[in-house]
Amino acid sequence: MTVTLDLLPVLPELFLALSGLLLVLVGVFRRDEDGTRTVATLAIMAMVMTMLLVWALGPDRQTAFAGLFVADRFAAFAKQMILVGAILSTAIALPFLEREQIARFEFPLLILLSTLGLMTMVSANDFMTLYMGLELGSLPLYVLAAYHRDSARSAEAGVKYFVLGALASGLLLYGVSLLYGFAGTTSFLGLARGLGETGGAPSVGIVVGLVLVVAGLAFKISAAPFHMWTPDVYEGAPTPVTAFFSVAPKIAALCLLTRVMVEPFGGMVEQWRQVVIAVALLSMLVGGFAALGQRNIKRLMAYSSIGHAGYALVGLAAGSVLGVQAVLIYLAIYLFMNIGVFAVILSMRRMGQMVERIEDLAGLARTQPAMAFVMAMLMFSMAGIPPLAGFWGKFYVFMAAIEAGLYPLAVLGVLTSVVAAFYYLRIVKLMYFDEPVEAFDRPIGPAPAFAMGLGGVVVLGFTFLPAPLVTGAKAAAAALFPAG
Amino acid sequence: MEGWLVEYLPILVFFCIATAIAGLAVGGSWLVARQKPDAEKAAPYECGFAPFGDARGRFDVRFYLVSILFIIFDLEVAFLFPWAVTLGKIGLYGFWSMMVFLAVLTVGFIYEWRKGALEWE
Amino acid sequence: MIDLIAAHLPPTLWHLIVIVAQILAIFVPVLLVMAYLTYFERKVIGAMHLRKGPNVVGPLGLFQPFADGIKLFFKETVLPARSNRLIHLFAPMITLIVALVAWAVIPFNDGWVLADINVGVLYIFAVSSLGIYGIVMAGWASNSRYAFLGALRSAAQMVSYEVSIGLILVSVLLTAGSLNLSEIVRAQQNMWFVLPHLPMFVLFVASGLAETNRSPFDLTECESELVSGYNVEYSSMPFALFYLGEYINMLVVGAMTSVLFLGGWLAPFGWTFLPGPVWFFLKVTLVMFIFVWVRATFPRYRYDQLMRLGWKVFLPFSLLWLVLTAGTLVALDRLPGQG
Amino acid sequence: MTDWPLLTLTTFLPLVGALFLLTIRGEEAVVARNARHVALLTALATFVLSLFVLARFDGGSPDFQLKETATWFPGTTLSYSLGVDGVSVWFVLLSTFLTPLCILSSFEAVKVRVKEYMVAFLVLETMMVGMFCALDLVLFYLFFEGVLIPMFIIIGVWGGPRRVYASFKFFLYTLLGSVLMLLAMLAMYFEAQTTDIPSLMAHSFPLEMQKWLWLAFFASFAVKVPMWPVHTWLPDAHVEAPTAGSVILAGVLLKMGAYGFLRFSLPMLPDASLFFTPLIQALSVIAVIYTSLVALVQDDLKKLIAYSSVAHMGYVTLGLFAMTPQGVEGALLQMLSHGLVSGALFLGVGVVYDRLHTREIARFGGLAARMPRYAAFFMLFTLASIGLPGTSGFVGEFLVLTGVFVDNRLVAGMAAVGVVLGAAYMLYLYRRVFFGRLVHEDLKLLPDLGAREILVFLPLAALVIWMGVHPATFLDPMHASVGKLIDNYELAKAAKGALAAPTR
Amino acid sequence: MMDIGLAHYLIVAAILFTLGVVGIFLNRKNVIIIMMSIELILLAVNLNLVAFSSALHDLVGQVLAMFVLTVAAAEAAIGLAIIVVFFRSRGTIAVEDISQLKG
Repeated sequence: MTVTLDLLPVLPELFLALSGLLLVLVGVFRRDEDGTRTVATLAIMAMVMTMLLVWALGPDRQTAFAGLFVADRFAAFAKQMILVGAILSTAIALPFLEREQIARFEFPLLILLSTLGLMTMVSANDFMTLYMGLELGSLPLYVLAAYHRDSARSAEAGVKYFVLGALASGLLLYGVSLLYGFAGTTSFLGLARGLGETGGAPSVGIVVGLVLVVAGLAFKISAAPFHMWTPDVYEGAPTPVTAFFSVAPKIAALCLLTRVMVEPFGGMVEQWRQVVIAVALLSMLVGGFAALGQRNIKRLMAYSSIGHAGYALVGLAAGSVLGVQAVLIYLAIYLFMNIGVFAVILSMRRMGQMVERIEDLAGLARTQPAMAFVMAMLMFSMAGIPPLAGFWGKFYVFMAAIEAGLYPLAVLGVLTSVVAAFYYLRIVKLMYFDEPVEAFDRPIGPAPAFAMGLGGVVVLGFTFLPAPLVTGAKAAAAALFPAG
Repeated sequence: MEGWLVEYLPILVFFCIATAIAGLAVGGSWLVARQKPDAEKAAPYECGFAPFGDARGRFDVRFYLVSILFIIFDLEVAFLFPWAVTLGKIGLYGFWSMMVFLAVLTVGFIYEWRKGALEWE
Repeated sequence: MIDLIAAHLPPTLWHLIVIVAQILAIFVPVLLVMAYLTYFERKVIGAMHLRKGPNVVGPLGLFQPFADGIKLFFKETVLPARSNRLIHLFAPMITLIVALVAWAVIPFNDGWVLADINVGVLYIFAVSSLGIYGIVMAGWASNSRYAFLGALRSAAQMVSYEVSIGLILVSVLLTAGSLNLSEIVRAQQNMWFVLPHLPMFVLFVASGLAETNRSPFDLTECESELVSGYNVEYSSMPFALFYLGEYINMLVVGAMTSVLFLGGWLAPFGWTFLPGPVWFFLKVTLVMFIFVWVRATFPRYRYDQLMRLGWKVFLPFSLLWLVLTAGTLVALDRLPGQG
Repeated sequence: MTDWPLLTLTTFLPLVGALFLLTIRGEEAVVARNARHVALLTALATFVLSLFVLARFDGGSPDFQLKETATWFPGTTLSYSLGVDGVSVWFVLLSTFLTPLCILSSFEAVKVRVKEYMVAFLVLETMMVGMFCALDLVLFYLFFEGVLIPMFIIIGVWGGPRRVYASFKFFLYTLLGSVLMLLAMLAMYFEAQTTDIPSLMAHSFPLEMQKWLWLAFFASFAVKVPMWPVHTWLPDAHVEAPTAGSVILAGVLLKMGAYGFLRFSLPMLPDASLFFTPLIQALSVIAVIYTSLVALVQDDLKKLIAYSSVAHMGYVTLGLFAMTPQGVEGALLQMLSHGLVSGALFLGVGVVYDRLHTREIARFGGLAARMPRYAAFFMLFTLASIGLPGTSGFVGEFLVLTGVFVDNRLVAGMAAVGVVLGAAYMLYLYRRVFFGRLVHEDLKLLPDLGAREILVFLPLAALVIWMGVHPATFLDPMHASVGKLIDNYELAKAAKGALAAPTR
Repeated sequence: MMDIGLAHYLIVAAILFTLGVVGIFLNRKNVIIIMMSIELILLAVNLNLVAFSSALHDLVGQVLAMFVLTVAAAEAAIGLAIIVVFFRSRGTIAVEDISQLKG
């Protein structure tokens, strides 16, 4: 029996996995105080190296492991986003962990391993790879949610995330098992071919399977009505973990959902579009209205992320190249905005204590004008006000929706974005209009400052130089549509 | 019934017989022997103390740890079984795959060891 | 005569009758052997202690096991207050049942096996793990601190050693190339696995001791600390069932050791003057003797020592051995079932 | 200078100034002083640049001129393209003209967070100028919406007691309207496969689609203009905004809506515009009469002027949708005039507000005696607001009414009632503030206008009179563009009529 | 004897799956029960996979079942660990007590 070793496409993942293993050993044999810092630095270096490897792989579509794994432009684009999210959240986490005295070298490792899983997930070309990647991505996240062992809230977040996450995987798997049974294969290509043959009238089993798969993935991207865990977990988990949660897994799961919908189920657009539209609408509504009453900034960000998932799904609902491109652009911009916001949230400390009520931001423009300015820009951007980057994300998804003729969805979408704008404005109002409360502790530290700066630069600068991201996303989106 | 299940029929029958025997033994003794419980006799043994509270309270977290470790390693064994019997057929590729798997596992094992998860104290 | 009956009965029913007969043919000897294992143990230990052991009931005390059994049968079944009665009664039954059904796949001779399933090793492995349920249920249902703690300890100990047992099994499987116990025995036609896998043999027997909660690993019932552990609240027949189960489990371990390492029914040195089952019986007896011998010789381990031995010595060592075995076989191109 | 990207420079020079301001650090007082001067210089430089734009503008051509194009979003037709025609060039000038005045007027009024204030103002100027120059649909939207951010901050930070409420109302009302417009723009993009405004003007959209698109655009522009009944954000925003904010709000931001009607609704969706003209006329007439009546009973200076703005913008929409040369040109002139006059009136209110910190009309009276120069300026602007011949207001209003009269006499007649009412509330206001006896003690100590304040009012007064006496300066460059607009409109109308007759 | 076909396996799996899902949502007592419900769901999945695999004469289902098994174990291990952490900080694992965070 001859098996060709086609490991080249997996090189970035292999490298990351190997680095992870080595770092476990480094961490465990290094007993001194600096263990966390060393491991975190090395982990960041490894992830940067992985980014280079992903880039070095080139744009061609290659498969590995007998077609279970695919490396194409879409995967590369998604991986770069995931890695950026992971790198930045590791970097901004470090000072926080040290000050809270919960710095353990496992933290960067867990992020690294989760990243590895998420990368595998977006490269899935088969439901087996999908499941393995999803779980490898999720398991470290469960641990991370409960990472602060002495905090009851963190433990609770861990339990909630675990239970609902496991339930989600269960639903997804049950769906996969049905798909396997009724289509006879778990491979994306095989499914696409099989569905192509039946021609528009898929069996009930496949439809049910598809719905369950979508439901499972909707959990992961915290889209309504499967969003219940999000606010609690975002609030309870340690803030750097929340920062990571809000970007990497969400982006990965959305990219994965996109791939699954477009590649194996590309022929069933009419069937799944209804589901995606419903989920997108609900998410936008929940994200818009439920956030209005929030007082905790992390909860607020949770609802905000639910809403953003909804907007990204609007792009997916279009089911076109433009739609996928829109999803990618939306996610890329969302990534930088969110990391920036969380860098600000991580800097919300007063006399050594973490504060997270949104009232604590009052008067920030007086006490820390630079931070307030960045935060304000990020908030306007999240609200989708031009000329900031967030506007372009919304612009693209709605463009895709209009192109696909989804007018009611687009109209409701923009209306909820106005509702959402209200609570983003509220934060700006607190920072700029209200009388200052006590100033936050200084210094902020180089990493969060860098993340804030990066968020600000992307948000402000995207309008002036959109081409790299837009063309990259377009090429990535086109990779999913072989014909056109 | 499908053919390959027939092999398991004896086991099922065996199971039923074993159950019957165990049940008969307990039931028979119950009927034959004199049953005369009283409060003192039925009290749980506490080395001379009167029993207090529920005995199923909290217990050492190390037991959880052991069970968790067990789950992980037992699964590894579950993977090894099929590998071991088919190693002749899957060749070097199969061999090295498992070696990689075991290497990963070893890293985990070293981690546990260094972290003191294997210490009982 | 038998053919006549067979011809007049529906085939399925006849099939069942045959099975039941076969089961009884296993069942009765096993129970007998078990009964005399207790006697054997007491006698051997007695001899090692320079005393006589049981010698009152029957000639040379030969009826002692029956006397014990009958006594237990007529005792009152005490159900502790606030215990969970159903589970309390189920626990010993489970222990016994799983100990018994393990015998379904043990080959006594070439072809002398009740269910010649192709995953015999897995079956044994699975069934023996189920034994833990009986113990944990007993400890929990009794609602007694000692029983509970004993059960927990016992469970932790059993699962710890189960891992290394699994790894040892894999080493053997690599050499044998099959999960079928008869096949494994046949693979030892030329050389018993005890020779190439001598360290594993030692480990297996030691793990078997731990798995059956035998001395020096009998921490679950250590009389001084836990007043006999998980079965402290048991009396009468339920207690007897535990007792039975444990000894039958010992026999299972003995049988497994013979099958895996000592060539099962195969005669050593070509001494085929004795039939296969007898050789098998002798080999099991040998292992049982080792068990008893160990009990008479070694002091009890401390619990932390026990866990350390399992996790830090047995597990890495058996893992290493596994890799070595596989590596050697692959390197020498001697894998079973190749090509 | 000829091949310089003049429009880009004009648009982004304020932004550069703002960025420069951000780098200023040091003592608060020093920073404030430097910020004021840098901002003023930047704004003046921008004004000078915009004068070059005017100089290079060829009034005889109806086309967009000084065009600049650059690729922007690859894969779409979105491009960075700027250009001005006879309509927009005036608005560019209006913006660059008012901004330095606003900055100058805020020298004393704004005392806290001066740097941020100036930054916000300069960013605002970039947005306004950019919006009037944009020749790409999305670029237009970008600037159109971008105005919200600095304006929100200006109202919210430096505004009055109810500034939070006002700023939120302003922001959300405007946003709500314009998101629908964005969707309409996207729909137009997919229909016409271009986002280039001149190309879109040439494209003819199907009627049914036009109606929807028109309504979406209407949602945005009507809020911005503001038209009755979605005008309610305006009084709040005006009252709470700082003086300069009100000036820009009234002077430029309100024009954005009308400009939008002129740029998009009328030329691109002529059939729908025709269809909806009665709606616009009805709303405009209501605006003119109703808000005038409301203005009569106001006891807050700013609120009164705010309502007068709504009424004046009613004329503008009336004029635009009359779609006659006089109507459209009148509307344009009315916008320019209103930009100057209402700006000046708000500045005037700012003068007394800075001194007394109240805007309650009843708190004043007899100021004419104490502050003669102030009273004189105020009189001029009041009369201009009423539309007295010789002032800018007259020309605009007159042309609009003429234009509407041609189109619809009834509407014109009702609008004329508004003129009378306008005179009533403005004169009533003037009488209450400036005449009568000086009863309030604190008023007796009020100083008259200082040199800086005169410097602010003088150019405004000059322009108001210039526009009233010699409107041709302003009207001539418009003729070509407006003529083209109306020609196209008539053409489309005719085409539709020709097409509709046989088929439907 | 009765013929046991694919449909029977599927029905059993569906029942198990439903029990698991219902168990998660109706259970008000103990987190461990929720974990067991999750295991039940995974069990249903595996049953499905293996049944389909056998019906389709295709090994992929069994391979996936193996993976599911592994992951389920890892998941259970992590779940237990998290529950232990929760118990240590709150002293309870009753479901109604997991309510400090509310939204």
